[in-house]
Amino acid sequence: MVSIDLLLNAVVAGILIGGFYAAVSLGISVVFGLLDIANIAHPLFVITGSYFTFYLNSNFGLDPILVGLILMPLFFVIGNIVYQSYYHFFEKQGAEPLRGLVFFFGVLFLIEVSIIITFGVDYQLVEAAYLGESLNLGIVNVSYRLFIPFLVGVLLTTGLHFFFAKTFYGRAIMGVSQDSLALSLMGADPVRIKSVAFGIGIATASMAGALLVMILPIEPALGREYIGRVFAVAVLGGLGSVKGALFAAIILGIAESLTATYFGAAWSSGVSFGFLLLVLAVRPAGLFGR
Amino acid sequence: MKVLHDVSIEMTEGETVILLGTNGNGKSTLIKTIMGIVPPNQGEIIFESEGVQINLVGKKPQEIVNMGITMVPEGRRLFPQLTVEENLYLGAFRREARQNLERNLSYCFEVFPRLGERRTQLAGSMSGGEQQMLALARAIMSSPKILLIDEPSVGLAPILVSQLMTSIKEMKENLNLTVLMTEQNFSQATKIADRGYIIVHGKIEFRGSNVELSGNELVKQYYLGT
Amino acid sequence: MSQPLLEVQQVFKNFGGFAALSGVNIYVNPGERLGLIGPNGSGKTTMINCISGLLTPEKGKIIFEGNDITQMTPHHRARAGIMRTFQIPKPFNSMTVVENLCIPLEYAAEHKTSLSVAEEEARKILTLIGIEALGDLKPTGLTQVDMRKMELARSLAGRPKLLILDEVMAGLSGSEVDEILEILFKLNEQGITIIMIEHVMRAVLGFSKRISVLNTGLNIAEGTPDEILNNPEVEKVYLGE
Amino acid sequence: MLLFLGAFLITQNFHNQYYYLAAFTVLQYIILSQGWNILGGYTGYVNFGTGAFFGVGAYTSAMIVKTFKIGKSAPFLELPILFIAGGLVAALLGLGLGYLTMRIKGIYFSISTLALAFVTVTIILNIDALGGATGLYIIRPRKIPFFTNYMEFLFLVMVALSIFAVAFARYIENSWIGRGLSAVRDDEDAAECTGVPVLKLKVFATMASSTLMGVAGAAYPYFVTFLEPISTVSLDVGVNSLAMPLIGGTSTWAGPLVGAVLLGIIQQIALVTLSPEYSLLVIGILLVSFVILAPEGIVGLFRKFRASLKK
Repeated sequence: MVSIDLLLNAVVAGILIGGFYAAVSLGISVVFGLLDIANIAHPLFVITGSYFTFYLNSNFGLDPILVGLILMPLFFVIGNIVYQSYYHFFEKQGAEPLRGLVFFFGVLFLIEVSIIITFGVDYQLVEAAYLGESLNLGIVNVSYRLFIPFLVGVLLTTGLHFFFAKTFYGRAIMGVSQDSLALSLMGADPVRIKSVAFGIGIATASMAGALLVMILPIEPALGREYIGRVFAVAVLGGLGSVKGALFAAIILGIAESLTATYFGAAWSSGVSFGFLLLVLAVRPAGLFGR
Repeated sequence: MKVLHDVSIEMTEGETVILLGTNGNGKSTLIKTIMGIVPPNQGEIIFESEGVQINLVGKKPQEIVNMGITMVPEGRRLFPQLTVEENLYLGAFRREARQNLERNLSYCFEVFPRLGERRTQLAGSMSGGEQQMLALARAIMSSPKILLIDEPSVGLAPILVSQLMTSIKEMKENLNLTVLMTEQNFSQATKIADRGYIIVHGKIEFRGSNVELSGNELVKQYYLGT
Repeated sequence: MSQPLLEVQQVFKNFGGFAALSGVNIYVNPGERLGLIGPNGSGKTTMINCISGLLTPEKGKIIFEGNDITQMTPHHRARAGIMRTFQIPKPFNSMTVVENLCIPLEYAAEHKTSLSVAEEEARKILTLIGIEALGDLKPTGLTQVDMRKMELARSLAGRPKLLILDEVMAGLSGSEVDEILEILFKLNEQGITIIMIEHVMRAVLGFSKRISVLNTGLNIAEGTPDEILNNPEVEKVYLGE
Repeated sequence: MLLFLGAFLITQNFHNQYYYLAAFTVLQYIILSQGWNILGGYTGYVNFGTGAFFGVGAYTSAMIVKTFKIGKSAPFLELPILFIAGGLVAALLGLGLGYLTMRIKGIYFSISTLALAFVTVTIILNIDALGGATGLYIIRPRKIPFFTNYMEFLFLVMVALSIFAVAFARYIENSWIGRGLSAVRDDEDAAECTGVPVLKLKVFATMASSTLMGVAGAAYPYFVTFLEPISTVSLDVGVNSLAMPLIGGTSTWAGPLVGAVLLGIIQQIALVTLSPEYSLLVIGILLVSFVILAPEGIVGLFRKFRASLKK
């Protein structure tokens, strides 16, 4: 017997979680979708954001969202540095993209281990007055713990969407991987454009990290689960489309939430990887294969 | 590989110059060298603007574009996943062009009304002729002084080529451009050119005025190798 | 007249909405030298990809030595004796030039010899093409001309009955074109049938016995080089009107 | 053969258990690295999901141990049966991977192997018969004829398997198969057009690669005596099996061997003197440095060094 209450709550929770997934995946949509750089370590940048947030929150009592915002410029700079070295060591040399992927795979482990060494493997959580409260809408109960990340995720997505659609830099970022030579013929420096885009991608990770640690306790290995989510969202959403990513993230959120409700939480973390595997395996060859 | 051997060409303001020759003879390489896409082993490329001479060798394409030299590349090289409008806006990326954006945009839609109708269509989904129009319009959006056009007629039906040439001529006159164009289609190109060069195996084999180039025997001799 | 070595019958190939080939017919007789010309985008390379099997046409048949090979995989066609070069050379970059040649020798030429025999054969072919000195180099170090010669040598190593050359002359100087033409004539005398796709008119006109002209995915003319030169249709396509 | 005899003599005279445990891990990674390299190095399909094949092999073997209890009646027959079964099941999974190579390559292929590993973890976590999240205990036989204890016997078998894995990789590399795989890695279209049956070779490479991984996995339950999906199937095995060949050098069989021995030993030292985190840190740092500075690996560095000596 399917209870409407249960179903409705699961769907709402899924939508809320989806908004948050969008925030986590934005960086991959930009970096992988628009720049063709498979930054598999992106979830670990998110987790790094979470730990920064946890540290500043527990030591100085700063609001997590505020921390996320403050950290964005720092993460932007980090992203710039990471891209510049990636460009220098790989793109400029004409190295195969696969080598870049292995590089980021190594970076993933480096970040994860560094976090373990610094913070240990215990679960950590942030505190803020509003996190325990919730909004009661009749049969559906919306906790702020989920609602605020959803809202921020949607705002972040919308903001980026307009940035890409309406600014010269945004358009240049959209064009750069489609044809970087053509972009230089428009008078834009492709390396600089990519550097900015990568910076933006990593900057979203600090906010996503802050949101993550608001939603649930974090531990270093949590990042691995998100690899599937971010790539599933980026690929399902149509690579490079920010709007599509939000849509895909919400679908994934709902699918996971329904799976957790009806089959048990242990299955839900496999949903995104299953999605991803399925999409990659059955899609027509050459659609976005390189 | 030596693609170009000791090639010298020059053009003065307001001229339309064509580079002729079949594929693989070095025409495109010459244009790419001017744009900074391919570095020359030897030689100079001098651009004179307001009495100042600048050597373009060693400059990156984006720097050259910012001096007011724009190229319409072979194969159009549009941003296929962006709309017509987004492609045009990207054309106006350079600072000086941003100020003239509205004016240039309406001019482009005036010359190519088809583009105005298809503003929101993805560039990659348009026909070859429309794509070539967009590539030209996108170059115009950057408010160039010099326009380099590489093989505009490739893959287009003859009637479209003829229309395209007329548009190029019109734009050149309205916007006071200096045009350098490589082209395989002899008769169409000579219709709008002031002067031209024939390149064979990386060497300039013939230079002459529009009238001299139109001699059909010469064409066959250099073109078909008879 | 005996049956043609290769026959392409009414082949259609679309990419998305773009019709690259719309019912093309081509044939080549054993021992013949066929030129295939046409302006850029006329479907020449698509045609070769259909013949070598990298693409499968939507409609039409490809017949080689009397057998329908339309659905055959490329490597079976290579073993059957169809070898090709690529417009943009595709060398095996991790191998030396000799090792590059050993691949078709071992896989296509159907004499499962030992590696040392294959290497010896490879060097013989390199000598024939005139690049025996490059045998132990990696392709990345080769000049454009040598790279094209290597591609030619590699396709010869497959012991082709039919050799398809996709713009091997592009970017070569006049004397280099002559050099390659000389080799090709020699190969043809040895009985290899050759299809040459070329923009360098001097080469294709001088080499071919018969020329077929494509434009926008259609056959527009066929004949001897002289006939093609004087064909108004061809002139229109190439020179514009 | 000599190596194997040597190893046999060691087991007869030397009984410090710790060294056997450490050596087992190194040997296991020799097999995994050679397996990985057949697909990743020779053929150019980078697999992040070694854990899935290793894990499938391990769980197959564990289930056979638990269900059939062959060890009691035929102690010397049990391991070969486990290896064959583990290898076969992993090869089946490899067939699926072979299907993927038909459709996707490069980055997309690698990401899908990662997904494969996680999907495998999820499935095992949710099957109670496989122990689920709590894990599965396997009782290692105490005694086996001719050896002081089972671990020494297991070590000897692993020596034999490693020798086989290296010999197998070396055979492939130096045969027409290996040359065909290189052609596939360099350019699939050119390979097809020069007569190389690309699809067949790719399926062969994925199956050979996953069989070796499965066989390595089949020995694992008796080594750890406790199987748990996250540590068995997850990324740690994957990153090691990829880092070792890449650091050693992927172009030849010596690369994965050198990489596995060197990194295996460094990891064991880091594990004892520092902590498990540091052993992963070492791998991470080495992997990143080698990918950036010496993509040809140690073997490549050695070759360059030798070439510079000649000049």
